[in-house]
Amino acid sequence: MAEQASLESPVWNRPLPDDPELAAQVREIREKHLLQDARPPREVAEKVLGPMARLGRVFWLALIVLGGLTATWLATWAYQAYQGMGVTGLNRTIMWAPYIVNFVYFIGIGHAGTFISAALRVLKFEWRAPISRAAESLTVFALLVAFTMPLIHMGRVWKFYWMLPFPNQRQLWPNPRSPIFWDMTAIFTYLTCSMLFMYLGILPDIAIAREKASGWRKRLYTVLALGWRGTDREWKHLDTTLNIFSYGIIPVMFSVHTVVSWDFAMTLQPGWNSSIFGPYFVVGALYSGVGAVIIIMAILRKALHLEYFLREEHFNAMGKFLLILSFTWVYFYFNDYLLPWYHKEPILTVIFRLFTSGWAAPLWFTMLIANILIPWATLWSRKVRSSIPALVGVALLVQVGMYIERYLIVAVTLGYPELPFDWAVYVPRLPEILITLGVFAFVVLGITVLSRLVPIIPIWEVVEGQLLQGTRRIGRAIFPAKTEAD
Amino acid sequence: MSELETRLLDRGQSAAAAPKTELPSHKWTMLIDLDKCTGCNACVVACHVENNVPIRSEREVIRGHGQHWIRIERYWEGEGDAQRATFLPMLCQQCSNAPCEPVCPVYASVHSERENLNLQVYNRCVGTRFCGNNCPYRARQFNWFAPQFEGPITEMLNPDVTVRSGGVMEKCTFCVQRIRRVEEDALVEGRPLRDGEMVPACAQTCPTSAIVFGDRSDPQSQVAQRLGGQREFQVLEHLGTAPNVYYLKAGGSDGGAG
Amino acid sequence: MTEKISRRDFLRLGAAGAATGVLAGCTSPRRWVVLEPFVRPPEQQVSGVATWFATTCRQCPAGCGVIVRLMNGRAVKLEGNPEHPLNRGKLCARGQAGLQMLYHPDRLSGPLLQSTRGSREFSAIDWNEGINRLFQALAKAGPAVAMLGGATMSDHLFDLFSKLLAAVDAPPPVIYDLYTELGGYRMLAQAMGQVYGRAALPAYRLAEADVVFSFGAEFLGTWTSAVRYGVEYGAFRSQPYGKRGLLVHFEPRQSSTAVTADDYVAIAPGSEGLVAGALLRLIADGNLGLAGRAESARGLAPSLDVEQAARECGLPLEALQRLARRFADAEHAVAIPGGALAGSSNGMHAARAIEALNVVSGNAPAGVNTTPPDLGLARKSLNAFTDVQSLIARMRAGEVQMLLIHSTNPAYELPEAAGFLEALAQVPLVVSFGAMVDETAVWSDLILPDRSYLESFGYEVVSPDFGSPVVSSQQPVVTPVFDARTTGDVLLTVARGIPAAAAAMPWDDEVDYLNQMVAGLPEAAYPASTAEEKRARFQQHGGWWPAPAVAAPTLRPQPFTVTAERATFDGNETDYPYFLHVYPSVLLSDGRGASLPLLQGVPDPMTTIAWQSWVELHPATAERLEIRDGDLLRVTSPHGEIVAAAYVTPGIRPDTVAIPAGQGHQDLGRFARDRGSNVVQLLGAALTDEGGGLRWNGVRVALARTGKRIATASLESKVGVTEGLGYE
Amino acid sequence: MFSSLWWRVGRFARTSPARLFLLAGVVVAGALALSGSAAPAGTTQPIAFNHQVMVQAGVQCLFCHNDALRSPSPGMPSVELCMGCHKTIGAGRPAIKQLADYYARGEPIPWARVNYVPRFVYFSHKVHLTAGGLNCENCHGDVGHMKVVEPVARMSMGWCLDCHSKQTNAPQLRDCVICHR
Repeated sequence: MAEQASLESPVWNRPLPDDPELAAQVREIREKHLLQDARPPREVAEKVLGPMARLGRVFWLALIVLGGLTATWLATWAYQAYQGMGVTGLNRTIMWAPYIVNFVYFIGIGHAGTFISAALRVLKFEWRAPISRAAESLTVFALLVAFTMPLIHMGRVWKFYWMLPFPNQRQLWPNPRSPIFWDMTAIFTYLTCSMLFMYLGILPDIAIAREKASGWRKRLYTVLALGWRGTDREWKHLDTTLNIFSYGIIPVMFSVHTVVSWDFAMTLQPGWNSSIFGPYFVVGALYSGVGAVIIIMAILRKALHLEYFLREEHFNAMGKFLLILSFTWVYFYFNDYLLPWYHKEPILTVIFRLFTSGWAAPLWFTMLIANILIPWATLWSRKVRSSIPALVGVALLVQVGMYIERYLIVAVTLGYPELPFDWAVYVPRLPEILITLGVFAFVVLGITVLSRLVPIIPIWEVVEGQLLQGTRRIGRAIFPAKTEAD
Repeated sequence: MSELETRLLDRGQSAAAAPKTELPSHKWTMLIDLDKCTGCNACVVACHVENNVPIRSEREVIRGHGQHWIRIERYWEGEGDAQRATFLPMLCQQCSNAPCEPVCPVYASVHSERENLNLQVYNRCVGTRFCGNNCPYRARQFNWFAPQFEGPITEMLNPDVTVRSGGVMEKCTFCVQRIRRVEEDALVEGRPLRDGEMVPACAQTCPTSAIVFGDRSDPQSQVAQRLGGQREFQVLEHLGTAPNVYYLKAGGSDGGAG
Repeated sequence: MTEKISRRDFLRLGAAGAATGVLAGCTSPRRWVVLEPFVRPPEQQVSGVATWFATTCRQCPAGCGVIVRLMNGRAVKLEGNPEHPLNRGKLCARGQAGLQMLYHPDRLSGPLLQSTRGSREFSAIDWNEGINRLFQALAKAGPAVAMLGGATMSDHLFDLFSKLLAAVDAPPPVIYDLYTELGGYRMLAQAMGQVYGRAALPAYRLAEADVVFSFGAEFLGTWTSAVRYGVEYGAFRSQPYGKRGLLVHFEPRQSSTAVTADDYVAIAPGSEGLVAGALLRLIADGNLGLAGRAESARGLAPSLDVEQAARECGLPLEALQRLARRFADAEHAVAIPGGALAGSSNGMHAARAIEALNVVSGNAPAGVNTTPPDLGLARKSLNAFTDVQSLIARMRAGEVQMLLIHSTNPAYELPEAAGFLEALAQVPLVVSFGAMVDETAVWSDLILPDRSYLESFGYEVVSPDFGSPVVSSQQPVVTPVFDARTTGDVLLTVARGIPAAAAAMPWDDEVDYLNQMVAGLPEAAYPASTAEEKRARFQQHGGWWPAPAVAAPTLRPQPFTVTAERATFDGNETDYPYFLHVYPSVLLSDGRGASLPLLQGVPDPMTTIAWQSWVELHPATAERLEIRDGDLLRVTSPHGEIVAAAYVTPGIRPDTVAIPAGQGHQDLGRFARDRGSNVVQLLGAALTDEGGGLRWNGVRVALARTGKRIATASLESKVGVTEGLGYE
Repeated sequence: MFSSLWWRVGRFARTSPARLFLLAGVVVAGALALSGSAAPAGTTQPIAFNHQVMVQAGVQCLFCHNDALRSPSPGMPSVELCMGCHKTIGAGRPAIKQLADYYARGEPIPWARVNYVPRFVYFSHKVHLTAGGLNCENCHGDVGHMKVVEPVARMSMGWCLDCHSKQTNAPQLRDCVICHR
C-alpha cells in the first residue's frame, strides 16, 4: 500500500507552497496535526519499532518493581485462600468491600479503551489513530484484573467453576437470577471481544514488525502474525471485521457496567437499591477510564519517545472529553442524592449525614474536590488541557476521586443496614492493601511489557490516516482537509 | 414390619415400587413473645450446641467475626435516665420471599418448597457472601476461618448437622435436622406429624416459653392459634420479605415510677 | 447401661466420630475413613439413633433435671427433663453449656502431685498412690482434718464427706461459695426462719401473682432457681388478658430482670429495705388496699419519715404512694427479697421488711412451708462467711493438718482480706478434688480430680423446692472421658482403712451407697413395685418426687419486728465517689462458668460483650471523667484495686458503677486464664449486721483512667443502638 | 530445540489461523478429558471377609447389618455378634483366628469403607427400606455373588437424583433438604 502511494506524489514529500506566508501556515498545520505531518511509511514504522526494541535500564527497573508487586499480590492471595477470608478487615455486616471496590474500579477504567477506539472509529475521528491501541491494551489488562477480583473475594475460590454453566454429575446449573452470574457472562464476553478487537488491529503491524525484526522476536511475530501477507482480500476482511466489532462492542460495553451496577442496585441495601445506578455506573466508568487513558498516553509518550505521534492535539481532545464526562457524571451523582434528600428515607438520611458531617466526611469532600471542583476549575482552559503534566495531574486526581467514590458506595454504605444493631465500619488490613497495590502494579506491568512486544502505536492506521489527509487552500488561508481518495 | 422383612429377606431382585406416599408440605413458623423474653441467652447456647456453631475467640469477636445463629439484640428505648433496654432475639427469619435466595450464583441458598424454609446447602456454598449482604436482618453468619473445636470438644459435635468448613455461609435452619428426623419417623410409621412433636433447640430450652414453634398450615397447632393477635408484628415488614418468624410486642409499662 | 461400653471402645468410637466429624463439613470424602463397630454393643445402642439419659445439672446449686442425648456413645446435647417438677423441661444458658464441662480439653487425667505450692509444676501419679497418700494423711491428721465444700457438691458426696470426718472426730464440712453468697441463700433462709419459724430457702410462686415487687432479686438471670422462675414468669405473663401480671423491679442497675419489668425503679444501693419499710408505712397510714391489709401493715410498719425515705431511695414520693396502692390493691401480690441486699450491712432488716410485705398480702413463699416427708437423705446446709472465717482462724493457728477442698474455689472467690491463702500456708497438706487446675488447686499439694457431673452418680435434694419435695438423681451418661475417679469411691476406699469410718460407711462403692439410699425413699409419682425397679426408675425418671404435690399448710408468721436500717459502706464519699454494685454474670455466674468457651463466647445480654469483663458507668459519669468505651480504668476501693475496661450505659445510676463477677482467673483452663479482672479483689471481709454474711455490697470505689484502651468485644453497634436512626 | 518447536508451530499456524484454533481446541479437549474422575478402586480389608460364603450359607443382610430397618445407618456387626457363630463355625480358619484375636484383645475391627457418601449427605437406610420400598440390592448390587464387596455405583448426587426423579413425588424428593442439612 505504501508502495502504491509512493508511485505518484507521495504525501510525505509534497512541496511547500512558494508563498512564504502560505508555507508558514502549512508548516504550522503540519506540526500541529500528526496526520498532516506525513513521513515515509518506513520512517513511521521505524519511529515505533525502534524504541520498542531498545530496552533501557528504566524498563528493567520498572519490570522488577512491578513484577515484585505482582508477585506479592499472588502470594497474598495464596495466603488469604489458605488462612481464610478472616485475614481481611471484613466483618459480619460489611461482607463485601476491598475487592469489590477494585472490581468496580477496574471494570470502569476498562471501559475507556474500547470506547475510544470503537466509538471514535465508528464516528470516523481519524485523530484517534495513535491513541487507540494504548487504550485497548488498558482495557484488556484492567479487565483481566477485574475478572480476578470476584475470585479473590470468594470464600472458597477453588470451587469457582461452580459458577460456570457446564454439564456435571450433580445435575446443577448456575443461578440465572443472580447478578453475579451475569457479571461473569458480561465481563467474559467483553474481555473476549476486546482481546480479539485489539489483536485484529495489531495483525498488520505485527506483520510489519515481522519483516523488520530478527531472532526470537522474528519467531514470535511470525506466529502472532497468523501468516498475514497484506493482500487486498485480507485488508478487506480486516476492515469489515473491525467495523463489525466496533458496532458490536459498544452495546456490550454499556451492558457490562450496567450489569455490574445490578450487583448493588438489585439488593435491599439502602443507598444501593437505586434505579439510576445503571447509567450512573456507565458514565462513572467512562469518566475514570478516559482519565486513565490520558495517564497511560503520557507514560508511553515518555517511555517510548512517541512525541511524534502523541501531540498536544490528542491531549487537548482527551481533556475536553474528561470535562464533558465530568459534567455528565455530576448530573447522575446528584440525582442519586437529590431523591433520598427529598424523601428522607431514614437510613439514607443517616448515610447522607455520615458523608456530609460524619466520619466519612473527609473522604466525601476529597472525592468532590477531585472529581468536580478541580476538573471544572482547570479543564476549561486550553493551557491546562494542552500541558501534559497539568492534564495528567488532573487525570490522577480523577482516579483518586473515582476510587474513593466506589469505596464510599461499597465499603461505607454497606455498613449501614436496616437494623442499627448491625451497623459497622470497615477498616482495611494488610492483605487487601497488598493485593490492591499488586493489581495496580499488574496493569501497569502488563502495558509496559506489551508496549515492548507489539507496536503500541498502530502504524498502519497512522500511515493510512496520513495518506488520506491533505490541505485545501481557500483564499489566503490553508486548512487541513481530506484528500479526495485516489 | 414383618411383610417388609420377608420382602427384604427373599432378596427379590425386583424392588417393589415405592408406596405412593405424598409427602405433606409444611409452613414452619416461629412466634417470639417479646413480653416473655428475658434475654437469658439460653436459646443462644442451646443453638450453638445443637448446630455445631463454632465459638469465635475474643480477637475474632473484636474484628466483627462473632458467629451466632440466634442473638439477643439489645436496644434502648426512651430518653435520658428513663431509658430502658429491650431485647429482640434475632435469627434467620426464614422469609417466604427471601432476598438471599435470588442472589446466590450457585443455588447454595435455596428455598425448600417442601418445608417452606430457606436452606443453606453448605457444601454447595462458594462464599461470594452476596446473600449475607442482601439479608436486611444480617442473620447470615460467614465462617471467616475454619472452625476450631479443641481436643475432646469435638466429641460433642452433633452428627446430624454438617460441620461447616471455612469460607462457607451458614445460618439458622429452624433445626431442619430435627424437622427431618420427626418427618422421617412419621413417614416410616405412616402417620401425620403431631403439633409440638417438632421443637427447635431454642424453643425447647426457652425457660419462659417465649419462643413457640409449629406448623402454621395446621389450624389446630399452637402457633396457628396464637397468630393474628393485637401485638403481632414482623421485623422490617415493609421490605416485603414475608418472614416466617412473628414477634409479639412487649406489654409495656403503665408509665413507670422513678 | 453405658457402663457396658469399655472405656477403650468409647474413646475409639469417639475418635472415629471426631475424625469424621471434623473432616466432614464440606471437605471431599476420604476413602480411608474407617468403620469401627463395637466390640460388645451396649444395650439400647442403635448406631445412628439417639439414646437419652436423665440426670441432674450441677452448674448451679438449684438442681434442675436434665436429659442427655447420646449418639454412638457421645453426649451431644443437654435438654431439660420435661418430667422434672423443678425446671419442667427447661434449661438456662449455663445448663446448656454443661457438655463442655464433660469434654473440656483442660480436664485432669489422673491424680497430680505438686512439689512446691504455686509452682504449677505437677507430677502425675497413679490412682493407687494418690488414694494411699490421702489415706495416710487422713490417718495421721485424725481430728485435725478440715473440709471446705461448695454448694454444687452433690448431697451424697456431702453425706460421705461428713460421715468420714465424723468418723475421725473432725468438725463437719464447711459449705460455702461465692455463688450462694451472691444469691443470699443462707441469709434469706435465716430471714425466713425469723419470719415463719422455718429456715429454708424461699421459692416465690409467680404463676398466679398479679403484682410482683422484686427488690433486686435477679430471678430471671442467676438468682436461686433462675430456670424455674423463668417458667413461673412465663406463666405470670400469659395470664388471661386484663390480668397480665405487673412486675416492679427495684435495683440500682438495669439487670435483665429489670429490663423485663413493667416498672423499673433505680433505687439507691442498699435502700431496698427502706423502700419496703416506706411501702408498709404508706399502706398502714393510708389505710390502703383490700380488707385487713392496712391492719396487718400497722403491726409491722417501721417508724420512719416516708418523704425522707423516698428521698434516700431516690424516687418521688407520689411514685412510692402509687406503688404502695398498687401492692395493697392487688389480691395476689408478691414481694421478692434478693440480689444485692443479701450483701448489704442491713440485709436481714431489708429481708424482713420485704417479707413483711408478703405477710401483709398474705402470700407466704413456697419452699418454706413445704415440710418434706423424712426421706432419710442427708442434705447440705450452707455455712455463713463467719464459719469460713473461723476455719481460716483454725488454719492460721495450725490446728488444721489437712484441708480437703471440693467444688469450691476459695483462692479465687474469697476477698484477700479474708486471709485464706496466708492461712493455707499453715496447713501441711491441702487436697483438691477439682476436675481442672483452678486457683485453689495451684495452692494445693495433691489433686485427686473428680469426675464431671455427667460421669458420676449422686442425688440432690432440690432447694428451693416449689411446693413439692424433689430428690434429683445423678447418673453417668457416658463412659468417663478422662482418667478421673469419683470422689465418692475415693472416700469409700479410704474409709475401709479407718475402722470407725469403715463401720459408718459400709458400702463397697457409691452405687451401692446410692441404692441403699434410694431404697429408703417413700412412694414416688411413678409406679415402682420392687426395690430393684425403684432404683431403675429413680435413674430413668431423673429423680424422686411424690405423686400429687403435697398441699402446703398455710404458714403462721411469727411475731417479728421490721426496722428501717441504713446500709453502711466502706470508704468515704470524697475519696471513693461511687457505689460498687457487684452482680453474678448471667453466663459465668460467680466465675465457675469462665472455663467454658460456650459461656465466654456468648455475648452478655445487657452489654453484648463476650470474653471480657467491664465496668458499667452512667454516661454522666463517663462525661465527667472523659471516659469512652474500652478505656482501661483503675477501680480502687479501700480494700484493693483492679483494672477493667469501661462500658458506658444508661442502664445504671450516676452514683453507681457495676462490675460483674466471673472473670479475672489466673487458672481454670485455657479459656478462663488471664481475661478481665476479678471484682472480689475490691471487697473487704466485713460482715453484715446480722447472720454473719459477707458484706459484699458495702464498698465505695474511685475510678481513674490508666490511659490505655482495649477494643471491646461487643456484638452491638454502639452508635447504632444509642443514636440509632437519629444518628447525626 | 524448544525454539525450533516454536518455529514449527509458527509455520503450522502461519498457513491458516483455523489451524491454530484447532490446536487450542485439542489442548482444551485433552484437559477436559483428564478432569473426569475415576470410579472408586478396590479396598483391602483387615480380615479377608467373604460375603458370598455368608449369603450362600443363608445368612441374610439384616442378620449382621441389623440396624438398617430402625436407623439411618445399617449398623456394622459387633465383634461379639461375629463371634456368636464363629466360636464354633470355621474356628480353625486363619481369618476366623484373626477375628478371635480382635475379640480377645477387645479391639474393634477397623473395616475400611466400601460404599461412601460424604458426611454432608444425610442418607437414611430406614426410610429407603421402609417408605422407599427399596431392597439392599438396588444400591449395593448382588453382594451375594461378591467375594470382595465392591461398590456397584459411584454414589454421586446425580446417581441419587436419577432415582428420586423417577418417583411420583419427584418434585418433593428433589428438594435439597431431603439430603442436605
